[in-house]
Amino acid sequence: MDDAVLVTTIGATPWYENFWVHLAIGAVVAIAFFFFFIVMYIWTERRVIGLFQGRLGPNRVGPLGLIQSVADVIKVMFKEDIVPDKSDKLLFWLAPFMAFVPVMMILAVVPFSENFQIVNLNVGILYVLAVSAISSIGVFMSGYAGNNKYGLIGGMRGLAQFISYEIPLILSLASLVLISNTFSVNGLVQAQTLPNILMMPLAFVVYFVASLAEISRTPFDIVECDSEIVAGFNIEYSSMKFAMLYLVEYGEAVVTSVLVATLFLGGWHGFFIDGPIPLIIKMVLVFLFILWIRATLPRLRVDQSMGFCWKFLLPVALVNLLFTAARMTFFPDLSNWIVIPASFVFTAIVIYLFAGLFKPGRKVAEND
Amino acid sequence: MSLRTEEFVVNVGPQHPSTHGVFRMRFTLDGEIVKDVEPIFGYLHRGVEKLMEMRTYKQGIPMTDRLDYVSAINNNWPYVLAVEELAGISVPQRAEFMRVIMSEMQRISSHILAVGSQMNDMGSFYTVFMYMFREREKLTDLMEMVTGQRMMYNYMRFGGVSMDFPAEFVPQLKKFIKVFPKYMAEYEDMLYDNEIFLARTKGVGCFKPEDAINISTSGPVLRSTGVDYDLRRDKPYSVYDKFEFDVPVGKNGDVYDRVWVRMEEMKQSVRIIEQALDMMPGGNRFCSKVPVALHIPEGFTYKEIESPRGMLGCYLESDGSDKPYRCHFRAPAFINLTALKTMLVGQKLADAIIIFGSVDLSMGEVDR
Amino acid sequence: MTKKIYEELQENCECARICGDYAEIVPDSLPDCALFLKDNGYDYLDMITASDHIDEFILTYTFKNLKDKDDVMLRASVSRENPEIPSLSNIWIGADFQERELYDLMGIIFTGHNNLKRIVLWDGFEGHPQRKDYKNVA
Amino acid sequence: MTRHFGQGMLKGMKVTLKNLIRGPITTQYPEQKLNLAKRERGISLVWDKDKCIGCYTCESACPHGSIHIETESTPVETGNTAPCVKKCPAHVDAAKYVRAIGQGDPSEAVAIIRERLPLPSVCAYICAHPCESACSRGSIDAPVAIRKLKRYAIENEDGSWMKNVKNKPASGKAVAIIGAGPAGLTAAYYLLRAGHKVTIFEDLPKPGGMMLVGIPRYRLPEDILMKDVKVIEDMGCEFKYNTRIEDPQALLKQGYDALLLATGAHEAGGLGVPGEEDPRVYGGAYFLKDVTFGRNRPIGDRVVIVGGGNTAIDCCRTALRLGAKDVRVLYRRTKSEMPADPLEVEDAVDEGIKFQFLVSPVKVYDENGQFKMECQEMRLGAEDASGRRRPEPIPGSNFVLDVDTVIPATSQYPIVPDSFGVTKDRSSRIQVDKEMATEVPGVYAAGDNVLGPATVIEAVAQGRIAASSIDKYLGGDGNIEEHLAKGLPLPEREGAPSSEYLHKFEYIDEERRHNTFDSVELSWAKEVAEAEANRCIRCDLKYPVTKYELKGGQCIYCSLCVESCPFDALYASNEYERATYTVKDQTLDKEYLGAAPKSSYFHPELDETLPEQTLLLNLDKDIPEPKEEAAEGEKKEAK
Repeated sequence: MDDAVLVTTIGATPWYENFWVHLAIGAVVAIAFFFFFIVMYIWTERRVIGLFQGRLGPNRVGPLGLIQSVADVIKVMFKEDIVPDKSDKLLFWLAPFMAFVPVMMILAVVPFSENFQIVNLNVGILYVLAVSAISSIGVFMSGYAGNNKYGLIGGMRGLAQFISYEIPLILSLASLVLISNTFSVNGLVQAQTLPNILMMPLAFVVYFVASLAEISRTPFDIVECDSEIVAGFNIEYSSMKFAMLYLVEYGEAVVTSVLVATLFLGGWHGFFIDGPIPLIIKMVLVFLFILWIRATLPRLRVDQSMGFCWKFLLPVALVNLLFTAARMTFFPDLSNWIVIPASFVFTAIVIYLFAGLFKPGRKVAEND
Repeated sequence: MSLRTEEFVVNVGPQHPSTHGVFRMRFTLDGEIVKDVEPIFGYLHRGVEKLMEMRTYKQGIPMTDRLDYVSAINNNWPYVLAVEELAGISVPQRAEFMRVIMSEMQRISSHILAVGSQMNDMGSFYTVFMYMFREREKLTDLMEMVTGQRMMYNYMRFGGVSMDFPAEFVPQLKKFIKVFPKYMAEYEDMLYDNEIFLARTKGVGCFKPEDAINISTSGPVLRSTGVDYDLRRDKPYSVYDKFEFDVPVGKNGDVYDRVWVRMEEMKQSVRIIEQALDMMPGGNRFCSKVPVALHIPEGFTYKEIESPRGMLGCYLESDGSDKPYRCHFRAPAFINLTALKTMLVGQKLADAIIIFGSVDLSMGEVDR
Repeated sequence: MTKKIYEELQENCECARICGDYAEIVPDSLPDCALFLKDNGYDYLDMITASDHIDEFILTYTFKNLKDKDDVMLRASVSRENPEIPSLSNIWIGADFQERELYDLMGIIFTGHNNLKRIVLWDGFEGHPQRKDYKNVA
Repeated sequence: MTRHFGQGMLKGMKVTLKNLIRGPITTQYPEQKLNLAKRERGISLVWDKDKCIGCYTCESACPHGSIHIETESTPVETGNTAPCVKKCPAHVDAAKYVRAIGQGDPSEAVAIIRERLPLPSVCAYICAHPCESACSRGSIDAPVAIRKLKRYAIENEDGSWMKNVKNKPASGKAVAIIGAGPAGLTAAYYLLRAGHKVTIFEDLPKPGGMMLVGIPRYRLPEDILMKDVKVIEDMGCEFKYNTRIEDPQALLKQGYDALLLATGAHEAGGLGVPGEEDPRVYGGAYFLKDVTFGRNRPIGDRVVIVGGGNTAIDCCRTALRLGAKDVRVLYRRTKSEMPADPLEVEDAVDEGIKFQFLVSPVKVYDENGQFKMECQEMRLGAEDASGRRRPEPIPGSNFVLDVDTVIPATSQYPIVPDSFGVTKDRSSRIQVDKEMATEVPGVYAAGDNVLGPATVIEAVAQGRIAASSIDKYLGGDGNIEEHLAKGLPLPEREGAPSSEYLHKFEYIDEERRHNTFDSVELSWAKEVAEAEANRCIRCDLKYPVTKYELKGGQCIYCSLCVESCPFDALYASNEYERATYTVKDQTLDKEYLGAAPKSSYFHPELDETLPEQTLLLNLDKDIPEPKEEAAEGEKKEAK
């Protein structure tokens, strides 16, 4: 199917082919998908982390506590909306939207199945990167606007982390684009006869770790770490605004797991059937892996996570881009059987070499 | 033009997730670096020492439970030893062993809380905390079996203990001791090799031995700096000279060593309990006959025991009536807190919270 | 059989009087007694406490020698009119909080203590609750 | 420096995965807890209406004053005997006579005493007062000074007990009693009351037996002893002094119908170490006997007494009064294990006698004129059968003492010559059955020669039993009960018994105490005695409790009250779950609790106000049968 041309004539095509109707249906489906999965993710997180920790997790509201997160959202809605007096009223009001809306906009580009995609942009990847940058501004804005010292520290940390992890993210996507020489997300998925994770494992590692930092999940959740700065950026918010900021965190989790699934695990390509079902399965698997990490690892310090990004992720991403470019120029049509083992070996070598750089803890008199 | 920066004061105040009780520290931060810390006490000051002067000796025992409520049984011991010495009461052998067993169990459950909340401060979202609390729950059940209470045991009396062990207690304790080291191995897997744990604790909050002695810290904080002093072995009270156990001593006084010392002490406590269970004489003499309102001749004494937080001492003065004339408790956590300034200044905010957590204080004992 | 350390203490600080297992000293000689002990291995200040005996306050200091596992106790009595005693907080930092607590609750002034304010009670509190004659003002 | 590239984190993640697979071992609900011993302490208190006598002990024991009691002022007779009466070998009704003194009637008190005890004045001075150790007031602060009150009674009585004495008609039978000790005199008193003719043969010149020779004069003045003996003499008893009977059974043929052997235990145990036959080793009992008759050998300045019983204390204080400068008592156990009466030990310490514990003699020898004793330090080892810890010698801890006299006061034993014709056990004590009868018909035995070295009150008790069985043997009905007391109304009491802690004994001045044998303790004035008597919480009466209230919010469940109650009327129930809700003040009562079997709560109607439990299993629904937690935990570990 060639690129859809922006046709604005009405009546020429049947109503279901009409662009605006198509857009409306797509928007409804995307928003439904987005909110449904946010609610499910909240429940999954509390339940799975509970099971990891040897306890039951919410099981009181509805069967297995499924309606628990819905109940939470409703409860939060009815809370009183407090606005701190010396806060910047406009920014305080605007921040949740600045944070929440971009996360939803990313879904516009995600191909749910072969021919169902809300907008088939041919510059999909650039669109995704651009939009996700805006939500980091929203986070900082909420931290600053609440006139609370903890919020300020949380906001500053968030900003530093988002910006520095943006670069390895872009570089790993760049190496992807090199392979399937198209910017459109659907094009990338169609190019993935074999899931990209096999072709580009190093890119996958960099992308996954960088996106973990983007959505500030353990081990990089220094933005909203409750043991040090109480609740980070959303400390002064309550009722609807807090609900939005709370959904931002899980919205970003949904979006990241969708992107990882589409870009690296082959989107709607499935063994037997193509379409949204394999995509959803992959998405949930990625989220469970994120939860597994969250249940185990402690969090890094601010400077350690910055150091990790600039000293480890960035060089690795650059080396990976170099390696991919070299491969594409000299042997563009190498068979997959050679490429996959080669890239895995390459990943192991690179990680082993760079690990020496990153010694945990300062230089201690004796060696442990 | 030079960027004008300004230090700002953050109240890590009484309501803060990781101050282990109602305790406030006024940090002056330069960005993330702590320039100055000023602890503020008094939120939990109930004037226990004044209250004890209005109560008879025996009515004072439940007051001592409320001092360090995390290891309640150990608080009774110095007070009971002091009264026994002044009044010349002899304790049957069986009661001595029962006291040792109960206080060692209390030491394990107190260290569990310390290490568990330490991991939680580092951000591993209660996972290790939950595993450890599963063990602490078994210990609390065992304690409840003997004393009937889960936290405020009020178990020791002058001349022995208040109740005999029920029949089901010893087999259950033996089963717990057999199973516990397996669980301990699990915690060690999660802690000792974890890169992020090493990064966050190795070399953080270093504390030299000379400082430790000068600031008269005691307990795991002192032993982690390399000073090998444990009251149970160096100034043995009760029947501790009958057991052989070794005292874990750290090397360079950082947070890692303090966590390591506490984990090792738990293992040593298990060893002590095993030996105590074998050596415990049979019979049912668990307390010598002492009147309720005991009248103690004039005199003063100072008795010390090794509580999980350090050297808990009771300075008791009697004037011949049935009420203590003066009863002062040397709270180890209160004095360990003087080390806060030397440890925290110059560290980052994230590290400051962890170092403060590693000092492991319980506010009931600090504010008295 | 009093400990050897007490004999040595008596020679150096002339005002120390040995009775049983503790030494009575004159308040002003506290710093040099403490320094003397510190040089002879008793470098760990264990505990400072005070008790109100109506016409005088008796202060008790205990020191530990961590190597030889030995304890020493010094006691000094201070009159009620001017409860002054030199502070040890410049020799031992550990004494800082304990002295502030005694100032706060017992009203004993430690001269030379650089930050002698109330530690447990709020600054506006008048009276020292640990004293025997403290009537509950509130 | 091992390279870290994430293998540590993977190890941690393996652990979390293992726990995920292991499934949730969440903390079980309390109901599912299996092996919770059924004895829980402080959750909710249950108060037993019929055991409680309203003595306010628990109210004073509570650290937070959260128990509030109101009782009626008029007591009710409960019929159960007070612990002090149960513990006294002669069952003297101590509770009753202390109450009589409290009501200001000492002569009535003497009448009550004399119903069970014919030698009140002697016992008022030297009784071993086992009743005080059983006094339930002792578990509160200090026991009531029952012996001292007895002394106050005999000093202020007007002898009105004589009025309702009833003598039985003369039965014409004659009884011979060997030994004028406490047992002999008691038996003589009751046999004379029963109408028999009694003659007492005593080989000492004066009556009293051990009371005369075994107990120094400063504890028991001679006139007090003679006061009791005179009562028995006035009843017509015939005393034959300085007559040593070798063959008592011959008396049966000389016109006596029954015979009582009350010869006591006068022989002193030796030191049990080599070199003890030296004259400077002076047996305890012989020393006291010689001092009583003023014929004791000189003991010099440095005297060492070995032993820890009452005899040792008597010897050391007597030696002090005879002018010895350095008196020292060696005992092989510690102070808390001394069998002597603690008050006596305190008096000895006040008089400047030095005590050395954990020491026992090894040998005694003479070194060019100076008498030396080698001793050894001991260490308390494991507890032996009697619960006392057996002293073990510490090798190489021997030290030598220069002494002038060594007085072994370890043990005494009776001498019963074979000519008495009765069977004896290994330590020559006469074998008697419950009726104090030996196997020879008509021959009875009582006192220390049956019990071995024992207290005066035990000898008196045996004397009573012997008297009633002899009376039965001689044809009487064996009932020797007497009813002398006229009976007083039960004392009123408002609120709690007086809580002041008296216990002030005055003594004569220091100088008289060291040199003379005058009685050491001064007697009490009227109001002091009555104040002490009103400290008694009257265990045999009951002040019914009208209101017993526990302030639920204020109680900290420390259960000091449960431990302080002398009558176990308070106990902690194990209603674990329900007590965790905030409980308003409840009036506690056992019937009330038992009313609703389902609701284990204090107030059944409070049940409705309880919020519906969400977290915990509903008690009414059947709780799933908890699987054997330990084994299942075991299975999981083993897997």
